[in-house]
Amino acid sequence: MKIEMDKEKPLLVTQTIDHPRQSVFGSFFSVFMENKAAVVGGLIILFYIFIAIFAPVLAPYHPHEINLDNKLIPPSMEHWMGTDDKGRDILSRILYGSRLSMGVGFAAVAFGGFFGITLGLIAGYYGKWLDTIIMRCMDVLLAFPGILLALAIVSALGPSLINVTIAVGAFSVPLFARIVRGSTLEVKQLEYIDAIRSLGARDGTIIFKHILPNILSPIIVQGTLRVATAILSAAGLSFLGLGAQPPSSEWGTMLSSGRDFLFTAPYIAIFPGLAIAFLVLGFNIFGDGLRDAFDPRMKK
Amino acid sequence: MEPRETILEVKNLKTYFHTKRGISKAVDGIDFSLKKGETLGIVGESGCGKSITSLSILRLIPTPPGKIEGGQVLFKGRDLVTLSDSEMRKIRGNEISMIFQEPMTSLNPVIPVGEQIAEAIRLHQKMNKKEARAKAIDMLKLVGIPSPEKRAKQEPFQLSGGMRQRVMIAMALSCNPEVLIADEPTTALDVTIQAQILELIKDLQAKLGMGVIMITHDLGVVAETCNKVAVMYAGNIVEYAATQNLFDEPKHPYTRGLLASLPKIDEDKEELYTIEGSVPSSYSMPEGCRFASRCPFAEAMCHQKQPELLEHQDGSKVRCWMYSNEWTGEKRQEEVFS
Amino acid sequence: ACSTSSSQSTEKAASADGNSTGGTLNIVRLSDATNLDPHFITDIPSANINYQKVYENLVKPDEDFVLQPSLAKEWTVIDDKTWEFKLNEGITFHDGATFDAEAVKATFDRLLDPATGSPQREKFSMIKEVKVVDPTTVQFLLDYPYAPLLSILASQEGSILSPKALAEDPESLRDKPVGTGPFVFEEWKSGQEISLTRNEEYWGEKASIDRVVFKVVPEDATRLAMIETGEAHINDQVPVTEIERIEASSTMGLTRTEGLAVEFLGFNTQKAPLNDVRVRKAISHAIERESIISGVYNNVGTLANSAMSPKVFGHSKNTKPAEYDLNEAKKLLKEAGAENLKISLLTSDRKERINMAEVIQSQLKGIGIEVEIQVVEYGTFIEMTNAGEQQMYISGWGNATGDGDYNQYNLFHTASQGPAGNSFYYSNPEVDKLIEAAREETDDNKRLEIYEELAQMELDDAVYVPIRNYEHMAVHNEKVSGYWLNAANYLMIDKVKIAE
Amino acid sequence: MLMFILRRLFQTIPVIFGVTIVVFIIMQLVPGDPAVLLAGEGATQETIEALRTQLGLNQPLYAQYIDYVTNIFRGDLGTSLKNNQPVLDEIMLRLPITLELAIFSTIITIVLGMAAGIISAVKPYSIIDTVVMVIALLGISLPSFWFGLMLMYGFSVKLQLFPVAGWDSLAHIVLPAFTLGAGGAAIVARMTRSSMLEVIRQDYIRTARAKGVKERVIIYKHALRNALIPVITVIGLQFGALLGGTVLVESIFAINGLGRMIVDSIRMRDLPMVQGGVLVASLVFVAVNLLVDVLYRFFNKRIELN
Amino acid sequence: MQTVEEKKVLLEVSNLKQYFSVKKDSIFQPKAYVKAVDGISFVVNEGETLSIVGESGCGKSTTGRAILRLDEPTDGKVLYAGKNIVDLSKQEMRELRGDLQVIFQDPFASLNPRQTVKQILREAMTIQKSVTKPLQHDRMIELLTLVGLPAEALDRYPHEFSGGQRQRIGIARALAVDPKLIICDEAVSALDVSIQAQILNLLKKLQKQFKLTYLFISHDLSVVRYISDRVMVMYLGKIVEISDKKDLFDVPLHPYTKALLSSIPVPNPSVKNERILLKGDVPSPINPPTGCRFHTRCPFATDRCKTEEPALQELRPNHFVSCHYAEELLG
Ligand SMILES: Nc1ncnc2c1ncn2[C@@H]1O[C@H](COP(=O)(O)OP(=O)(O)OP(=O)(O)O)[C@@H](O)[C@H]1O
Ligand SMILES: Nc1ncnc2c1ncn2[C@@H]1O[C@H](COP(=O)(O)OP(=O)(O)OP(=O)(O)O)[C@@H](O)[C@H]1O
Ligand SMILES: [Mg+2]
Ligand SMILES: [Mg+2]
Repeated sequence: MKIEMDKEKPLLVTQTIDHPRQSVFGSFFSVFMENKAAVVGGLIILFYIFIAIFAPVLAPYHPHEINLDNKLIPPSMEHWMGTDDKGRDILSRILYGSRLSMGVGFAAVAFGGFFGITLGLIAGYYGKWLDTIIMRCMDVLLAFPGILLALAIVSALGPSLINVTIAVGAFSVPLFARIVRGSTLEVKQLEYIDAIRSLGARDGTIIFKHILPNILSPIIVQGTLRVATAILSAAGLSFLGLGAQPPSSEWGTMLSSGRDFLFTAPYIAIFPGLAIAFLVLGFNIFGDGLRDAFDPRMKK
Repeated sequence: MEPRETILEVKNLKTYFHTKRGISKAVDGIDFSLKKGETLGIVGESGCGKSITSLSILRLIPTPPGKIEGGQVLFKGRDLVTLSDSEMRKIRGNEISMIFQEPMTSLNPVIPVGEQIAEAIRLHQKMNKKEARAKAIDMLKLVGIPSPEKRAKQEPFQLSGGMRQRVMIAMALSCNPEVLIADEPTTALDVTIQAQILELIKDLQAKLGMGVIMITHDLGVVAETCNKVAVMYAGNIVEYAATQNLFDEPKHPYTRGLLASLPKIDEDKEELYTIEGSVPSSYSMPEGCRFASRCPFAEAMCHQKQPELLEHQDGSKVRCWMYSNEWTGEKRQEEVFS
Repeated sequence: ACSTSSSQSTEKAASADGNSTGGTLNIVRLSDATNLDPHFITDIPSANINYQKVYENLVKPDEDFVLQPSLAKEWTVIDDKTWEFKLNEGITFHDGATFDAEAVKATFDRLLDPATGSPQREKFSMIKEVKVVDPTTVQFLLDYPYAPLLSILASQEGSILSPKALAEDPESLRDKPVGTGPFVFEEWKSGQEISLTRNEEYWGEKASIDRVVFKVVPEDATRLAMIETGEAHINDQVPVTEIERIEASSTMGLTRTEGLAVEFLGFNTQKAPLNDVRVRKAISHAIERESIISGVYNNVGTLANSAMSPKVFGHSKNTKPAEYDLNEAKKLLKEAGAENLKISLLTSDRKERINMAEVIQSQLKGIGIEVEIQVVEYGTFIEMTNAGEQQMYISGWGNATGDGDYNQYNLFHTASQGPAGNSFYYSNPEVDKLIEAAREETDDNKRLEIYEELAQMELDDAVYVPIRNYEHMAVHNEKVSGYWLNAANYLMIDKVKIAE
Repeated sequence: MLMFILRRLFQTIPVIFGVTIVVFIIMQLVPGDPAVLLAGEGATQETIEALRTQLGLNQPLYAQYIDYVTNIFRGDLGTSLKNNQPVLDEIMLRLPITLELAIFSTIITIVLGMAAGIISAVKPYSIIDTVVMVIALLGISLPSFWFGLMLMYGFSVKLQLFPVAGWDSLAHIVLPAFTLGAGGAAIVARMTRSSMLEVIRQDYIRTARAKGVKERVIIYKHALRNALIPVITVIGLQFGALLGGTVLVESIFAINGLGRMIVDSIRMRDLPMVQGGVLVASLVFVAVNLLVDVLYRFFNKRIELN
Repeated sequence: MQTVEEKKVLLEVSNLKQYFSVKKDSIFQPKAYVKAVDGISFVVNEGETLSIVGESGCGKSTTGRAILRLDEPTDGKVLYAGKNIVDLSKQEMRELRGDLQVIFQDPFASLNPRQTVKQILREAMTIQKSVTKPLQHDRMIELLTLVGLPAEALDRYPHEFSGGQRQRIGIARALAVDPKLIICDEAVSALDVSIQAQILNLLKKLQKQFKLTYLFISHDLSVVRYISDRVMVMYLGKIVEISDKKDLFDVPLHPYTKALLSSIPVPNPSVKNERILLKGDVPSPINPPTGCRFHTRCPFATDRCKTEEPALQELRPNHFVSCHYAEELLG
C-alpha cells in the first residue's frame, strides 16, 4: 500500500516543446534514424524481404531442381554457395527459403499476436474475474518450458510447416497477452482514458481507438523480437524433423540435412545457418532499436 | 547582524548540455554567495536551472551530456570545478551535502536506512562500523524519528514520505557539513509534513550553523526560511536580494509578475495577474533579455542585448535594463501590477 | 548384377594386430532397443544386441550366408516333413540351465503358443511339433514340406532361450535376455546404453574383449565424431555420404557387406491412376535408377534387378527391369491418356529415402508427372501402407531367411495383401499359383527357375521399380579389428580385438 | 515469508491442473485411435475393442480426464508404447540427467551473463561494451543446435579437448552446458546491462554520489543489488527456455535426458511418453518459477507492500 | 443539512462509500479494504464552486471518480438533477455524461498523444452528439478561442503544446459537450504559478459565461481560496469541515483545518503566523483510527475522540464541522 501518492512535480513548460514525451511517428522516426544499430537491423530485414519477393528473379537455379551430377560442389563461380547432396544450388534454395522462414516467423507472430493482444486487452481493460481467468490460462501456457509446448502440439498435429507455425504462434500467445495486459493497465489508468470514459465513449472505442494505438510500441517491439524467436524455434523444430517437409528449402530443414555434411561439405549447413543467424540478428537489433526509439528514457 | 564569513561563492557558473538537438544552456552564468549560517533561496519556475545549479556545485551533473563550461565554485577559497575526482569525493557529503526533492526515490530501496546513513559517516570520519551505526541512530533521533533503533534497521519502503525526507536530512547532516543544499526538499510532501520538515531544517541550522541553499519554486517557502533570494529565469539569475527586500520591493518585472500571479491564502482577489507567453527554449535562447518576449515593458533594446546583473542602491541586484542608466522607456510597473 | 563378392572388410580392420585382448568395446547406435525378447523383437537394433551374442541358434549363417552348425552339431532331413537335429553337449545357459533337447522344445513351444502372442509366430507356423527324441536329439515335425526351414531357424527369432527363465519368469526376458552365447547380458540403461560382458563359461571359443556397450547416439554426425576421436569403436549405422570422409580419415575404417534386402519404389496397383499398368510402366521407364544409386546412395549397394537381392536364394541375373527410356515413358502415358498427373509419394523419414523421394520427384517431372512427397514417421508409414492409403511409396523388403519364398509370398501373393507385405495390393492368380508351387518344390534348381519366371512376371506387370540391393556398412576406429557384418545386417563381434 | 511461500504454493495448484488439461487436450488432437496404435499390427477388432474399454476410451472426455489426473496423482503416467515400461520410471531415469545439465547451464548463464553485463554496464558505450554486446546479440541469434555442432566440431573433433558425447564425467558436461547456457547468458548479459544502466540513472545513485561514495562501491553495492532484481526473473524464465533447449542439445550430444526422450518418443509416436515428458518438464519449470519467486521476494522486499 | 436558501441543488451526494479491496498476503487473512471514502454526504449547488481540500490520499479524487462513476461506488447515492446516478444503466449513464465533465491534473496524461486537437474535440462532440457534423468545425474554432488557443492549434498533436496549453485543450474538450458540472481534479497543481494563474482566470471566466458548476479538487489552499464559493475539508475518507469559503478561512473550526491553514507558507516575510505543527504522518486508510480519525495527530484529542466518532454538525450558519470539541475550541 502506498500511502503518500507521489505528487507530480511541476512539469517543465519548455520540456513539452523540447522533449516530446510521447512520440508520434515523425519524432519517432527521427529518433529511430539516430539509432544506427536499429537502422542496420531494419536494412537487414528489408534486404531479406527484398530477397523473398524477388527470389524467382534473383535465384540462378530452380530451388528444387535435382542434378545429381552436380552434387556437393563447393562454392564456385557457378554456384556461389555450392550445391547440396542432390546438386541443388544452395544460393537459390536459400533465396527461396527466405519466403518460408520469414513466412513462418511472421505468420506465427501474427497468429500469436492476434490472440495474445485480444486476450491481453480484454484482461487488462475489464480486469476483475475476466482478468484472473485469462491470465491464469496464460500462466498455464507459460508453464510449458521453451519450445516444449510447440513440440507437444507438433507431435499431436503432425510435422508440417503450417503446424509448426501454429505451434510456435501458440507459444507466443501468453507473452503477447502479458505485455498487452501490462501496457493496457498502464494506459488505462492514464487520465485521458478517464476523460474519454466520462465523455461516454463505448468500451470498444476506448479499447481500439485510445488504448491499442498507445500500446503499439511495446507490441511492435515484442512482435519484432518474437519473429526472431519464432524463426529460431521453427528452424529448431525443422532440425528435429518436425517442421517443413522436403523438398522444401526452409532453412531449418536445409540445416538439418546439411548437418550430415558438416565435416565433408560444411557449406551446406553453414550458409543456411548464417542465413538464419543473420536474419534473426536483424530482427533482434531492429527490435532493440525500436525499443530504444520508443522508450524515451533510453535517450542519452 | 554581525558580518559572517562567506563559505561558498559561485562565479559566472555555466553548465550546458550537449545533446543531439543542440546545446541546452541550462545554467548560463550565475553568481551568488553564501555565508555561514545563512539561508539562500533559489526560486524560479520549472526548468529554469535550479537543480542544475545545485548539482553543478557538487559536480554531480550527468556527464555526458552535461558539462560545466565555465565559472568557478569557490568553497572556502578552493575552486571545486578544478578539483580532482577523489578530492571532490572528500567534500561531498562531508563539507557540502545535499538533499533531494523525491524522498521516495532518493534512498536506496534495498539497503536499511541506518546503514545508508552510517555509510556516509564511515566514508568521512574515522569510525568503525559499530560507532558509525550508533552515530546514525543518534542522527535519526536528531531529526525526530521515533524509535530510531528500530527504524535504522528498516528499509526505505517501510517508511512514510515524511520520514524518508528526515532520513535524507539525517544522512546529509551526519558529517556536520558547512553547506547544505536542499533541492525542493518539501515539494513532494503534504503541507502539514512540509511544515514539519521546514521547521526541522530551520532548527538544525540554528543548532549546527551551516549555510543552507534552499531551492524551491514556492515563494512562500522562501519568505519563511531564507535570508537571501536569487530568482532564476531561463538559466539566469534575474534578481538577487535580501528576502525582505525582494518581497517588499520586487524589482524585476518577472519577479513582480510572479508575485502578482500568486493566489494568496490571506487575501481575496477577483482576477490574478498573468504573465503571458512561455519560457524560451533552453536550446535557442534569444539574444537580448530572456524575459523580453513576455515582459510588458520591453523596449527595442531589451530584445537586442542581454542586461547585466546590476546592483541597485538597496544592495539587491537586478538583471533588467529598466534599472540601468541606458533605459529610455517609462517605469510604470506600479499600474501594471496593482 | 551379382558381381560384388560377399563380405569385404577394409584393410585396416583386417590388418590390426591381434595380440591384445580385453577391453570394452563401445558400439554407438542410432536408437535404443525396444525389447530384448527374441520372440517379440521386430526391429534390427534390438535384435542386434542378442543375435549371436547373448543368444545362439541351432544353426548360423557364415560370412557367405551359408548355414553352419551352431548349437546343433548336425541335422538330417528324415522325410519332407521331419527334420532331426543332433545337439552339442555340455552347454549351459547364462543362468546355469542346461542346454538340451528340452530347452529347444521349450523355446519353440513358447513361440508357437498363440497365448504368447509372438509377432513372429506366423513365420514358424509350418512347425506342427518339436519332439524330444533324447537329450541330444530333437525333431521338427512339419505340417507341410518347407524347404527354407533351416534359414528361419538361423534367424534371430530362432534363438534358443533358457528354459529356466521361460519357466520362472518369461516376462523378464523382455529386458533381461538369457541365452548360451559368448556374451552375458549385464545392464540396460533405457535410452542410454546396453552392456554385455564376456561369458567366461562359453562352450566355444571365448570372446577376446571383456565387455561390449551399445550406446545410443541419435545424431549421425555425433556418432561419427565419436568414432573419429576413439570415444567409440564401431558405428554400424553410417550415413552413405560420409564414405569419403571415413576413407580419408587416418583414424577410421569402413566395413561393407552386401545385404539381403532390396529397396524399391512400389505402386499401389489398385489406386487410380496407378491401376493402369501403362502408367506404372511409364513411371518405371522414367526413373534413372543408376543415378539414384550413385547420387543418393553414393554407390553403397548395387542396382537391383528384382525384389530379390543376389544373396537371396531365388535371385536370377536374367530378370530385366524396365529400361530408362523417356520417350517410351511419354508414349505410354499418352496411350493411357494420362495427362497432368499428380501422384503422391509416401516415404518414411529415413534420410536416404527422403532424398530418393526428392530425386524421383524431380525425375518424374521430366515426363510431366507432379509428385507430392509425403514424409511420415516409420510407424505411420506402416499404418498407411497397411491400410492401402498410399499411391506410390518407397520401401524395402528385408529377408531374414535368405530364401526367395520370403520375398515372393509376402510381397506378391494375393493372400499377403496389406499388413503381411503386399502393399502393392497386387493380385495375379498365375503368380499366386507359381509362388505356392515353389514352396513345395524340393528341387533347388526347379525352384530357381520358378522364381526367375515369377520375378520377370512381376516386373512386366510393373508392380514396383527395383532400385537397390542393400549394402550394410559399419565404421570403426582404427583400434578395432576382427568384427564383421552379416548379410542380414547383424554385427558380429565375437572375434573383435581392441588395440591399446 | 512462510505465508508467502504457502500462498505461492497454493497458487500453483490451478496452474498444474491447467498444465494437465492442456497436455490432455493436445493428446486428444492426435489423429488416429490410440487403441489401434496400441494393439499393434494385425490386431483383431475385438482386441481393439477390448483395449478401448480397458483404456477407458469409451468414456466421455471429462471422465477420461479425471482418470488421467487421478492416475497422475497415483504416480501412474501410463506405459510406454515402445517398451511397455511405466512412463514414470523412464522419466525418473532421465530427469536427473536433464536437471544436472540444466543446472550447469544455468550456472553458465548466470556467471557468464552477469559478468558480461556488468563489464558492459560499467563502461557503457565503450569499445568493450560494444564488443560484449555484439557477442551477446550473436549469442541470441545463433541457432543453438548449430552452435552445438560447431562447438563439437571445433573442441572435440579438431582440438580433442572435450569428449564428443555422453554423460560420464565433468568433461562431458562442458560443451552441452555451454551450448545450452550461451543463449541464456547472452540474454542475461543484456538484461543485466540495461538494468544496471537503468538503476544508475536512479535518484538514489545520485544520493550515493552526493555522499562521496566511490564509483566502484556505487556499482557493486548500490547499483548491482537493485539491478539484479529484474535479472532474477529473467533467469527464471530462461530456465524454461533452457529446459526446452534440452530437446535439441541432448539429441546432439547424445545425452540420455528428458528432452531427447521426448523427441525420440515423438518420432516413435510413443504418446504416453511424450505426454509424461512434457508434463514432468512443465512441473519442473513451475517448481523453478516458484523458487525464483521466493528468491525474488527475498531480494526485493518492497513487493510485500503491493 | 440542507439549509439551502434560494440556491438550487445540482448534485447531492449522500453517504458515499468507496472501498478498495487490498491484495491479501495470505489466504487465511481476512479481506482488507482501503476505505478511501467512508460515508460522506454533501451537496453542490448550481453555479457554485465547491472545493475539496485535504492531504494526499484522503479520498478527494476517489470522491470525484465515484461521482462520475469512473469507479463504481461501494455504497451511497449520487443524485444528479434528482436522478440517482449510481442506479443508471450503462446506456443512460452514457447519455448523462454530457452534463458531467472532468479536467485532470496531468497535462501530459490527460490527452491521447496520438490524436490531434481536432480529433480530440470532434470525438467529444460526436460521442455526445452535442454538435452536428457540419457545425463541428466552427464550434471547434469557437472553443479554442474560448480557452485562448489559436485556430492553428487544431491540427497539432498534444506534445507540441506546453503544459498550460494542454490544460486548455483539456478544458476545451470538457466544454465541447456543454456540461453543467465540471469536476476539476487538481487541474492546476502541475502548473507553474504563472501558468496556473492563467488557467485559474480562465476557469473563472468560463464559469461566469456558461453558468458552470465546479467541483474543484485541490490540495492547495491558496488556490482554493481564490476559486471557491464553498470549501470542504477531508481527512482520511471523511469530511471534517464544510463551509462557505470566507467563514472557513476566517474562522476554521476543526483542529485539522486550523493546522492545515497554519502550515501554508505565506509569501510575505513580514507575516509571522502562529504555526500548529501536527505530530507524525497520516495513518493508513486500510485500518483507519477508531473514533475521530484525526485523534492520533490532534493536539486536543481526548479519550472520547478515540472511541466516539463525531458527527458533522452545523456550528455556525452553513458551516459544518465534525469535532466533539469544536464549540469549546471556538470559544
Ligand atoms: N540531462 C539533460 N539533458 C539535456 N537537458 C537537460 C538535462 N537535464 C536538465 N536539462 C535542462 O536543463 C534545464 C534546467 O533544468 P533543472 O532541472 O535545473 O530545472 P529546475 O529549475 O530544477 O526545474 P524543476 O523545478 O522542474 O526541478 C532544463 O531546461 C532542462 O531541459
Ligand atoms: N483503485 C484503487 N485501488 C486501491 N486503492 C485505491 C485506489 N484508488 C485510490 N486508492 C486509495 O484510496 C485512497 C484515497 O485516494 P485518492 O486518490 O482519492 O486520494 P486523493 O485525496 O485524491 O490524494 P492526492 O492528493 O494524492 O491525489 C488512497 O489511500 C489511495 O491509495
Ligand atoms: Mg529541479
Ligand atoms: Mg488525487
